[in-house]
Amino acid sequence: MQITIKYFGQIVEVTHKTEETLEVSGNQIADVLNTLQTKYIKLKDLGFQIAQNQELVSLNTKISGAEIALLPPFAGG
Amino acid sequence: MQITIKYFGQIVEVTHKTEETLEVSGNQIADVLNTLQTKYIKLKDLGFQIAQNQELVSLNTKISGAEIALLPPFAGG
Amino acid sequence: MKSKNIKNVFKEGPISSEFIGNSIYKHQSKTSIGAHNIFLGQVRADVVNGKTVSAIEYTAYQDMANQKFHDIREATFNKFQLTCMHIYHSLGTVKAGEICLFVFVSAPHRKVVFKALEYVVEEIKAHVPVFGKEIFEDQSHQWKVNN
Amino acid sequence: MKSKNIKNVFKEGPISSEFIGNSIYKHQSKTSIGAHNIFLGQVRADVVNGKTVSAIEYTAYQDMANQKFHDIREATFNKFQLTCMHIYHSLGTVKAGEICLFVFVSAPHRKVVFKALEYVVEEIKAHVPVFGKEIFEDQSHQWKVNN
Repeated sequence: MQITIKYFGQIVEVTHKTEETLEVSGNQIADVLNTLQTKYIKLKDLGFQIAQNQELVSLNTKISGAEIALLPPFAGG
Repeated sequence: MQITIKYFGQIVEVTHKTEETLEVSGNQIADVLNTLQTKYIKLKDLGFQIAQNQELVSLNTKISGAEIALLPPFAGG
Repeated sequence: MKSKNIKNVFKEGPISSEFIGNSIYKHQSKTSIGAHNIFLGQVRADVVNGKTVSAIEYTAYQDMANQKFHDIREATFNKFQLTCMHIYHSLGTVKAGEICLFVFVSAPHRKVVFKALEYVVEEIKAHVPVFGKEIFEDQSHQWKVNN
Repeated sequence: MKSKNIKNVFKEGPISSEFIGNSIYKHQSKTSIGAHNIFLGQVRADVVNGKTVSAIEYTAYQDMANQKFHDIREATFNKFQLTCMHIYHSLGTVKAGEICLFVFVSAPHRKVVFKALEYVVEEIKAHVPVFGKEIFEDQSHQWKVNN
Protein backbone atom coordinates (compact mmCIF):
# COMPACT_ATOMS: atom_id res chain seq x y z
CA MET A 1 0.00 0.00 0.00
CA GLN A 2 1.18 3.56 -0.71
CA ILE A 3 1.46 5.47 2.56
CA THR A 4 2.34 9.12 3.09
CA ILE A 5 4.68 9.48 6.04
CA LYS A 6 5.60 12.72 7.81
CA TYR A 7 8.70 13.32 9.90
CA PHE A 8 9.17 15.88 12.67
CA GLY A 9 11.83 17.30 14.93
CA GLN A 10 14.86 15.13 15.49
CA ILE A 11 13.50 12.45 13.13
CA VAL A 12 14.18 14.80 10.20
CA GLU A 13 17.87 14.73 11.10
CA VAL A 14 17.82 11.03 10.18
CA THR A 15 15.43 11.05 7.20
CA HIS A 16 16.65 14.38 5.75
CA LYS A 17 13.13 15.04 4.55
CA THR A 18 9.85 16.03 6.19
CA GLU A 19 7.52 13.88 4.13
CA GLU A 20 7.53 11.04 1.61
CA THR A 21 5.25 8.40 0.15
CA LEU A 22 6.40 4.80 0.57
CA GLU A 23 5.17 1.39 -0.55
CA VAL A 24 4.52 -0.69 2.58
CA SER A 25 3.74 -4.40 2.55
CA GLY A 26 1.83 -5.87 5.50
CA ASN A 27 -1.23 -4.45 7.26
CA GLN A 28 -0.04 -3.29 10.69
CA ILE A 29 1.79 -0.19 11.90
CA ALA A 30 4.64 -2.56 12.87
CA ASP A 31 5.13 -3.21 9.15
CA VAL A 32 5.46 0.51 8.48
CA LEU A 33 8.04 0.73 11.24
CA ASN A 34 10.01 -2.20 9.84
CA THR A 35 10.06 -0.60 6.39
CA LEU A 36 11.29 2.68 7.89
CA GLN A 37 13.93 1.13 10.14
CA THR A 38 15.30 -0.76 7.14
CA LYS A 39 15.49 2.41 5.10
CA TYR A 40 16.77 4.61 7.98
CA ILE A 41 18.90 2.50 10.30
CA LYS A 42 19.50 5.33 12.76
CA LEU A 43 15.76 5.50 13.53
CA LYS A 44 16.44 2.68 16.01
CA ASP A 45 18.41 5.13 18.16
CA LEU A 46 15.55 7.62 18.46
CA GLY A 47 12.48 7.63 20.68
CA PHE A 48 9.20 8.46 18.96
CA GLN A 49 5.50 7.72 18.84
CA ILE A 50 3.55 6.98 15.69
CA ALA A 51 0.34 8.73 14.65
CA GLN A 52 -2.07 7.58 11.98
CA ASN A 53 -4.72 10.01 10.79
CA GLN A 54 -3.55 12.37 13.59
CA GLU A 55 -4.14 9.86 16.40
CA LEU A 56 -1.42 7.99 18.29
CA VAL A 57 -1.46 4.30 17.44
CA SER A 58 0.29 1.14 18.65
CA LEU A 59 2.32 -1.33 16.63
CA ASN A 60 -0.56 -3.74 16.14
CA THR A 61 -2.97 -1.08 14.85
CA LYS A 62 -4.17 -1.83 11.33
CA ILE A 63 -2.88 0.39 8.56
CA SER A 64 -5.82 2.46 7.28
CA GLY A 65 -4.11 4.16 4.37
CA ALA A 66 -4.32 7.54 6.13
CA GLU A 67 -1.30 9.75 6.74
CA ILE A 68 1.25 8.41 9.21
CA ALA A 69 3.63 10.58 11.23
CA LEU A 70 6.69 9.87 13.38
CA LEU A 71 6.54 12.08 16.46
CA PRO A 72 9.57 12.56 18.72
CA PRO A 73 9.03 13.66 22.36
CA PHE A 74 6.71 16.65 22.68
CA ALA A 75 8.17 19.97 23.77
CA GLY A 76 5.25 22.39 23.61
CA GLY A 77 5.01 25.38 25.92
CA MET B 1 -6.75 54.90 78.76
CA GLN B 2 -6.83 57.03 75.60
CA ILE B 3 -7.15 54.77 72.58
CA THR B 4 -7.15 55.71 68.92
CA ILE B 5 -9.79 53.74 67.07
CA LYS B 6 -10.14 53.46 63.28
CA TYR B 7 -13.30 52.53 61.40
CA PHE B 8 -13.57 51.00 57.95
CA GLY B 9 -16.14 50.07 55.33
CA GLN B 10 -19.65 49.60 56.56
CA ILE B 11 -18.62 50.52 60.13
CA VAL B 12 -18.17 54.12 59.00
CA GLU B 13 -21.89 54.21 58.08
CA VAL B 14 -22.61 53.81 61.81
CA THR B 15 -19.81 55.92 63.32
CA HIS B 16 -19.89 58.65 60.64
CA LYS B 17 -16.17 59.08 61.13
CA THR B 18 -13.07 57.11 60.17
CA GLU B 19 -11.05 57.68 63.30
CA GLU B 20 -11.36 59.00 66.82
CA THR B 21 -9.62 58.89 70.20
CA LEU B 22 -11.70 57.61 73.10
CA GLU B 23 -11.21 57.17 76.82
CA VAL B 24 -11.64 53.47 77.63
CA SER B 25 -11.84 52.03 81.14
CA GLY B 26 -10.87 48.38 81.64
CA ASN B 27 -7.90 46.50 80.24
CA GLN B 28 -9.30 44.07 77.67
CA ILE B 29 -10.48 44.47 74.07
CA ALA B 30 -13.94 43.51 75.36
CA ASP B 31 -13.94 46.78 77.30
CA VAL B 32 -13.22 48.74 74.12
CA LEU B 33 -16.07 46.95 72.41
CA ASN B 34 -18.45 47.74 75.28
CA THR B 35 -17.53 51.41 75.12
CA LEU B 36 -18.10 51.47 71.37
CA GLN B 37 -21.40 49.56 71.46
CA THR B 38 -22.68 51.98 74.07
CA LYS B 39 -21.72 54.95 71.93
CA TYR B 40 -22.87 53.40 68.62
CA ILE B 41 -25.82 51.13 69.32
CA LYS B 42 -26.10 49.99 65.68
CA LEU B 43 -22.63 48.40 65.89
CA LYS B 44 -24.39 45.38 67.39
CA ASP B 45 -26.00 44.73 64.01
CA LEU B 46 -22.71 44.56 62.13
CA GLY B 47 -20.14 41.78 61.78
CA PHE B 48 -16.52 42.82 62.25
CA GLN B 49 -13.17 41.75 63.60
CA ILE B 50 -10.95 43.87 65.84
CA ALA B 51 -7.28 44.60 65.17
CA GLN B 52 -4.82 46.05 67.67
CA ASN B 53 -1.48 47.28 66.37
CA GLN B 54 -2.47 45.80 62.98
CA GLU B 55 -3.03 42.27 64.25
CA LEU B 56 -6.40 40.61 64.77
CA VAL B 57 -7.16 40.15 68.45
CA SER B 58 -9.83 38.44 70.55
CA LEU B 59 -12.06 39.94 73.20
CA ASN B 60 -9.83 38.86 76.09
CA THR B 61 -6.65 40.31 74.57
CA LYS B 62 -5.10 42.96 76.79
CA ILE B 63 -5.31 46.55 75.63
CA SER B 64 -1.78 47.69 74.76
CA GLY B 65 -2.46 51.32 74.02
CA ALA B 66 -1.71 50.81 70.32
CA GLU B 67 -4.13 51.74 67.57
CA ILE B 68 -7.32 49.67 67.40
CA ALA B 69 -9.37 49.14 64.24
CA LEU B 70 -12.82 47.72 63.56
CA LEU B 71 -12.65 45.64 60.38
CA PRO B 72 -15.81 44.50 58.57
CA PRO B 73 -15.63 41.42 56.29
CA PHE B 74 -12.72 41.54 53.84
CA ALA B 75 -13.46 42.03 50.16
CA GLY B 76 -10.05 42.24 48.51
CA GLY B 77 -9.47 41.08 44.97
CA MET C 1 5.23 51.09 63.39
CA LYS C 2 6.03 47.82 61.61
CA SER C 3 5.95 49.38 58.18
CA LYS C 4 9.69 49.64 57.55
CA ASN C 5 10.68 48.30 54.12
CA ILE C 6 7.07 47.44 53.43
CA LYS C 7 6.05 48.03 49.80
CA ASN C 8 2.86 49.85 48.95
CA VAL C 9 0.73 47.36 47.00
CA PHE C 10 -2.11 49.81 46.35
CA LYS C 11 -2.76 51.74 43.18
CA GLU C 12 -5.39 54.44 42.85
CA GLY C 13 -8.13 53.31 40.45
CA PRO C 14 -8.18 50.34 38.09
CA ILE C 15 -5.09 48.39 36.97
CA SER C 16 -4.77 48.89 33.23
CA SER C 17 -4.04 46.19 30.67
CA GLU C 18 -1.09 48.34 29.51
CA PHE C 19 0.38 48.21 33.02
CA ILE C 20 0.04 44.42 33.03
CA GLY C 21 1.52 44.08 29.53
CA ASN C 22 4.42 46.30 30.54
CA SER C 23 5.00 44.26 33.68
CA ILE C 24 5.20 41.11 31.53
CA TYR C 25 7.59 42.89 29.17
CA LYS C 26 9.94 43.77 32.03
CA HIS C 27 10.35 40.08 32.85
CA GLN C 28 11.78 39.22 29.44
CA SER C 29 15.26 40.15 30.62
CA LYS C 30 15.02 37.53 33.37
CA THR C 31 16.07 34.55 31.29
CA SER C 32 16.08 32.04 34.14
CA ILE C 33 12.28 32.24 34.15
CA GLY C 34 10.39 29.53 32.26
CA ALA C 35 6.85 30.01 33.57
CA HIS C 36 4.70 32.96 34.60
CA ASN C 37 1.29 32.69 36.20
CA ILE C 38 -0.94 35.73 36.49
CA PHE C 39 -4.19 36.20 38.38
CA LEU C 40 -6.45 39.14 37.58
CA GLY C 41 -9.50 40.06 39.62
CA GLN C 42 -12.08 41.91 37.52
CA VAL C 43 -15.15 43.74 38.83
CA ARG C 44 -18.32 41.87 37.85
CA ALA C 45 -21.55 43.61 36.87
CA ASP C 46 -23.53 41.36 39.23
CA VAL C 47 -27.30 41.77 39.28
CA VAL C 48 -28.78 41.86 42.81
CA ASN C 49 -32.56 42.25 43.19
CA GLY C 50 -32.77 43.61 39.65
CA LYS C 51 -30.02 46.21 40.16
CA THR C 52 -26.67 45.96 38.37
CA VAL C 53 -23.31 46.66 40.02
CA SER C 54 -21.61 49.44 38.06
CA ALA C 55 -18.43 49.78 40.16
CA ILE C 56 -16.72 48.81 43.39
CA GLU C 57 -15.24 51.50 45.61
CA TYR C 58 -12.27 50.01 47.46
CA THR C 59 -10.93 51.22 50.79
CA ALA C 60 -8.36 49.55 53.01
CA TYR C 61 -6.69 49.67 56.38
CA GLN C 62 -3.61 50.49 54.37
CA ASP C 63 -0.82 50.06 56.92
CA MET C 64 -2.12 46.69 58.07
CA ALA C 65 -2.95 45.62 54.51
CA ASN C 66 0.55 46.39 53.24
CA GLN C 67 1.97 44.52 56.24
CA LYS C 68 -0.25 41.52 55.40
CA PHE C 69 0.75 41.65 51.72
CA HIS C 70 4.36 41.69 52.90
CA ASP C 71 3.80 38.70 55.20
CA ILE C 72 2.05 36.77 52.41
CA ARG C 73 4.94 37.56 50.10
CA GLU C 74 7.52 36.30 52.61
CA ALA C 75 5.52 33.14 53.37
CA THR C 76 5.11 32.42 49.66
CA PHE C 77 8.84 32.77 48.93
CA ASN C 78 9.51 30.44 51.87
CA LYS C 79 7.06 27.81 50.64
CA PHE C 80 7.72 27.94 46.89
CA GLN C 81 10.86 28.31 44.76
CA LEU C 82 9.87 31.45 42.89
CA THR C 83 12.05 33.84 40.91
CA CYS C 84 9.77 36.80 41.55
CA MET C 85 6.34 37.89 42.66
CA HIS C 86 4.34 41.11 42.26
CA ILE C 87 1.02 42.12 43.79
CA TYR C 88 -1.05 45.21 42.98
CA HIS C 89 -4.48 46.07 44.39
CA SER C 90 -6.75 48.97 43.51
CA LEU C 91 -8.08 51.61 45.87
CA GLY C 92 -10.95 53.93 45.01
CA THR C 93 -13.41 53.36 42.20
CA VAL C 94 -13.02 50.42 39.82
CA LYS C 95 -15.81 50.08 37.25
CA ALA C 96 -17.37 46.80 36.15
CA GLY C 97 -15.03 45.13 33.65
CA GLU C 98 -11.96 46.83 35.09
CA ILE C 99 -9.19 45.05 36.97
CA CYS C 100 -8.74 45.50 40.74
CA LEU C 101 -6.17 42.80 41.60
CA PHE C 102 -3.04 41.74 39.71
CA VAL C 103 -0.88 38.93 41.12
CA PHE C 104 2.14 37.82 39.09
CA VAL C 105 4.43 34.90 40.03
CA SER C 106 7.37 33.56 38.00
CA ALA C 107 9.68 30.58 38.34
CA PRO C 108 12.11 28.51 36.28
CA HIS C 109 9.59 25.64 35.96
CA ARG C 110 5.85 25.59 35.75
CA LYS C 111 4.59 23.27 38.48
CA VAL C 112 5.36 25.61 41.34
CA VAL C 113 3.72 28.70 39.83
CA PHE C 114 0.23 27.17 39.84
CA LYS C 115 0.43 26.27 43.53
CA ALA C 116 2.08 29.54 44.50
CA LEU C 117 -0.42 31.75 42.68
CA GLU C 118 -3.47 30.06 44.16
CA TYR C 119 -1.89 30.26 47.61
CA VAL C 120 -1.21 33.99 47.27
CA VAL C 121 -4.70 34.81 45.99
CA GLU C 122 -6.45 32.79 48.72
CA GLU C 123 -4.28 34.38 51.41
CA ILE C 124 -5.09 37.86 50.08
CA LYS C 125 -8.82 37.14 50.05
CA ALA C 126 -8.71 35.78 53.60
CA HIS C 127 -6.27 38.02 55.42
CA VAL C 128 -5.91 41.46 53.85
CA PRO C 129 -8.17 44.21 55.25
CA VAL C 130 -9.60 45.60 52.03
CA PHE C 131 -13.24 46.66 51.87
CA GLY C 132 -15.46 46.92 48.81
CA LYS C 133 -18.59 48.98 48.37
CA GLU C 134 -20.57 47.71 45.37
CA ILE C 135 -22.21 50.70 43.74
CA PHE C 136 -25.36 50.02 41.75
CA GLU C 137 -26.42 51.99 38.70
CA ASP C 138 -28.98 53.94 40.81
CA GLN C 139 -26.15 54.97 43.23
CA SER C 140 -27.44 52.72 46.00
CA HIS C 141 -24.87 50.29 47.35
CA GLN C 142 -24.12 47.08 49.24
CA TRP C 143 -20.93 45.87 50.93
CA LYS C 144 -19.00 43.10 49.22
CA VAL C 145 -17.95 40.04 51.27
CA ASN C 146 -15.36 37.52 50.08
CA ASN C 147 -16.25 33.87 50.10
CA MET D 1 -9.57 15.77 7.25
CA LYS D 2 -10.86 16.43 10.75
CA SER D 3 -9.85 20.06 10.68
CA LYS D 4 -13.28 21.63 10.09
CA ASN D 5 -13.96 24.55 12.45
CA ILE D 6 -10.61 23.98 14.11
CA LYS D 7 -8.87 27.21 15.14
CA ASN D 8 -5.22 27.79 14.36
CA VAL D 9 -3.48 28.20 17.71
CA PHE D 10 -0.06 28.90 16.23
CA LYS D 11 1.59 32.27 15.78
CA GLU D 12 4.82 32.81 13.90
CA GLY D 13 7.56 33.93 16.32
CA PRO D 14 7.27 35.07 19.93
CA ILE D 15 4.05 36.21 21.60
CA SER D 16 4.50 39.87 22.52
CA SER D 17 3.57 41.47 25.82
CA GLU D 18 1.49 43.98 23.81
CA PHE D 19 -0.53 41.11 22.34
CA ILE D 20 -1.17 39.74 25.84
CA GLY D 21 -2.06 43.19 27.21
CA ASN D 22 -4.44 43.74 24.33
CA SER D 23 -6.05 40.35 24.89
CA ILE D 24 -6.65 41.29 28.54
CA TYR D 25 -8.09 44.63 27.41
CA LYS D 26 -10.60 42.92 25.11
CA HIS D 27 -12.05 41.04 28.09
CA GLN D 28 -13.03 44.21 29.93
CA SER D 29 -16.32 44.33 28.04
CA LYS D 30 -17.22 40.89 29.42
CA THR D 31 -18.61 42.04 32.75
CA SER D 32 -19.73 38.61 33.93
CA ILE D 33 -16.05 37.72 34.40
CA GLY D 34 -14.62 38.05 37.91
CA ALA D 35 -11.35 36.15 37.57
CA HIS D 36 -8.73 35.66 34.87
CA ASN D 37 -5.81 33.26 35.09
CA ILE D 38 -2.98 33.45 32.58
CA PHE D 39 -0.08 31.08 32.00
CA LEU D 40 2.94 32.23 30.01
CA GLY D 41 5.73 29.92 28.91
CA GLN D 42 9.00 31.80 28.47
CA VAL D 43 12.16 30.44 26.83
CA ARG D 44 14.90 29.91 29.44
CA ALA D 45 18.57 30.57 28.78
CA ASP D 46 19.48 27.19 30.26
CA VAL D 47 23.17 26.33 30.53
CA VAL D 48 24.00 22.79 29.33
CA ASN D 49 27.63 21.64 29.49
CA GLY D 50 28.78 25.23 29.62
CA LYS D 51 26.73 26.36 26.61
CA THR D 52 23.78 28.72 26.94
CA VAL D 53 20.45 28.31 25.11
CA SER D 54 19.86 31.44 23.04
CA ALA D 55 16.57 30.43 21.38
CA ILE D 56 14.13 27.60 20.75
CA GLU D 57 13.00 26.85 17.21
CA TYR D 58 9.49 25.40 17.35
CA THR D 59 7.94 23.13 14.76
CA ALA D 60 4.70 21.18 14.99
CA TYR D 61 2.57 18.59 13.29
CA GLN D 62 0.18 21.45 12.80
CA ASP D 63 -3.03 19.70 11.75
CA MET D 64 -2.81 17.19 14.59
CA ALA D 65 -1.68 19.86 17.05
CA ASN D 66 -4.60 22.16 16.25
CA GLN D 67 -6.95 19.19 16.55
CA LYS D 68 -5.45 18.37 19.98
CA PHE D 69 -5.72 22.01 21.10
CA HIS D 70 -9.36 21.86 20.00
CA ASP D 71 -9.96 18.62 21.93
CA ILE D 72 -8.31 20.07 25.05
CA ARG D 73 -10.47 23.18 24.73
CA GLU D 74 -13.67 21.11 24.47
CA ALA D 75 -12.68 18.87 27.38
CA THR D 76 -11.84 21.90 29.52
CA PHE D 77 -15.17 23.61 28.85
CA ASN D 78 -16.91 20.34 29.73
CA LYS D 79 -15.01 19.96 33.02
CA PHE D 80 -14.96 23.56 34.21
CA GLN D 81 -17.50 26.41 34.16
CA LEU D 82 -15.46 28.92 32.19
CA THR D 83 -16.60 32.06 30.41
CA CYS D 84 -13.79 31.89 27.87
CA MET D 85 -10.43 30.39 27.03
CA HIS D 86 -7.67 31.33 24.60
CA ILE D 87 -4.51 29.45 23.66
CA TYR D 88 -1.62 30.69 21.51
CA HIS D 89 1.62 28.84 20.78
CA SER D 90 4.66 30.04 18.86
CA LEU D 91 6.18 28.45 15.78
CA GLY D 92 9.64 29.26 14.49
CA THR D 93 12.32 31.03 16.50
CA VAL D 94 11.64 32.32 20.02
CA LYS D 95 14.63 33.84 21.78
CA ALA D 96 15.50 33.34 25.45
CA GLY D 97 13.28 35.65 27.51
CA GLU D 98 10.52 35.69 24.90
CA ILE D 99 7.12 34.07 25.33
CA CYS D 100 6.16 30.92 23.41
CA LEU D 101 2.89 29.86 25.10
CA PHE D 102 -0.04 32.01 26.25
CA VAL D 103 -3.03 30.34 27.90
CA PHE D 104 -5.84 32.55 29.17
CA VAL D 105 -8.91 31.31 31.08
CA SER D 106 -11.70 33.42 32.57
CA ALA D 107 -14.73 32.70 34.75
CA PRO D 108 -17.21 34.51 36.99
CA HIS D 109 -15.47 33.20 40.16
CA ARG D 110 -11.87 32.42 40.93
CA LYS D 111 -11.73 28.85 42.20
CA VAL D 112 -12.36 27.23 38.85
CA VAL D 113 -9.76 29.23 36.91
CA PHE D 114 -6.82 27.83 38.88
CA LYS D 115 -7.86 24.23 38.25
CA ALA D 116 -8.77 24.85 34.63
CA LEU D 117 -5.53 26.63 33.75
CA GLU D 118 -3.30 23.95 35.24
CA TYR D 119 -5.35 21.28 33.47
CA VAL D 120 -5.01 23.01 30.09
CA VAL D 121 -1.26 23.56 30.43
CA GLU D 122 -0.57 19.98 31.52
CA GLU D 123 -2.70 18.62 28.68
CA ILE D 124 -0.83 20.77 26.16
CA LYS D 125 2.55 19.63 27.47
CA ALA D 126 1.49 15.95 27.33
CA HIS D 127 -0.58 15.67 24.18
CA VAL D 128 0.21 18.33 21.59
CA PRO D 129 2.81 17.41 18.95
CA VAL D 130 5.07 20.45 19.15
CA PHE D 131 8.84 20.05 18.88
CA GLY D 132 11.53 22.35 20.19
CA LYS D 133 15.11 22.66 19.02
CA GLU D 134 17.19 24.45 21.65
CA ILE D 135 19.78 26.54 19.83
CA PHE D 136 22.96 27.34 21.74
CA GLU D 137 24.96 30.52 21.30
CA ASP D 138 27.52 28.61 19.15
CA GLN D 139 24.68 27.46 16.82
CA SER D 140 24.87 23.85 18.02
CA HIS D 141 21.58 22.45 19.28
CA GLN D 142 19.75 19.85 21.35
CA TRP D 143 16.13 18.71 21.27
CA LYS D 144 13.87 19.82 24.12
CA VAL D 145 11.77 17.19 25.93
CA ASN D 146 8.85 18.10 28.21
CA ASN D 147 8.74 16.66 31.71
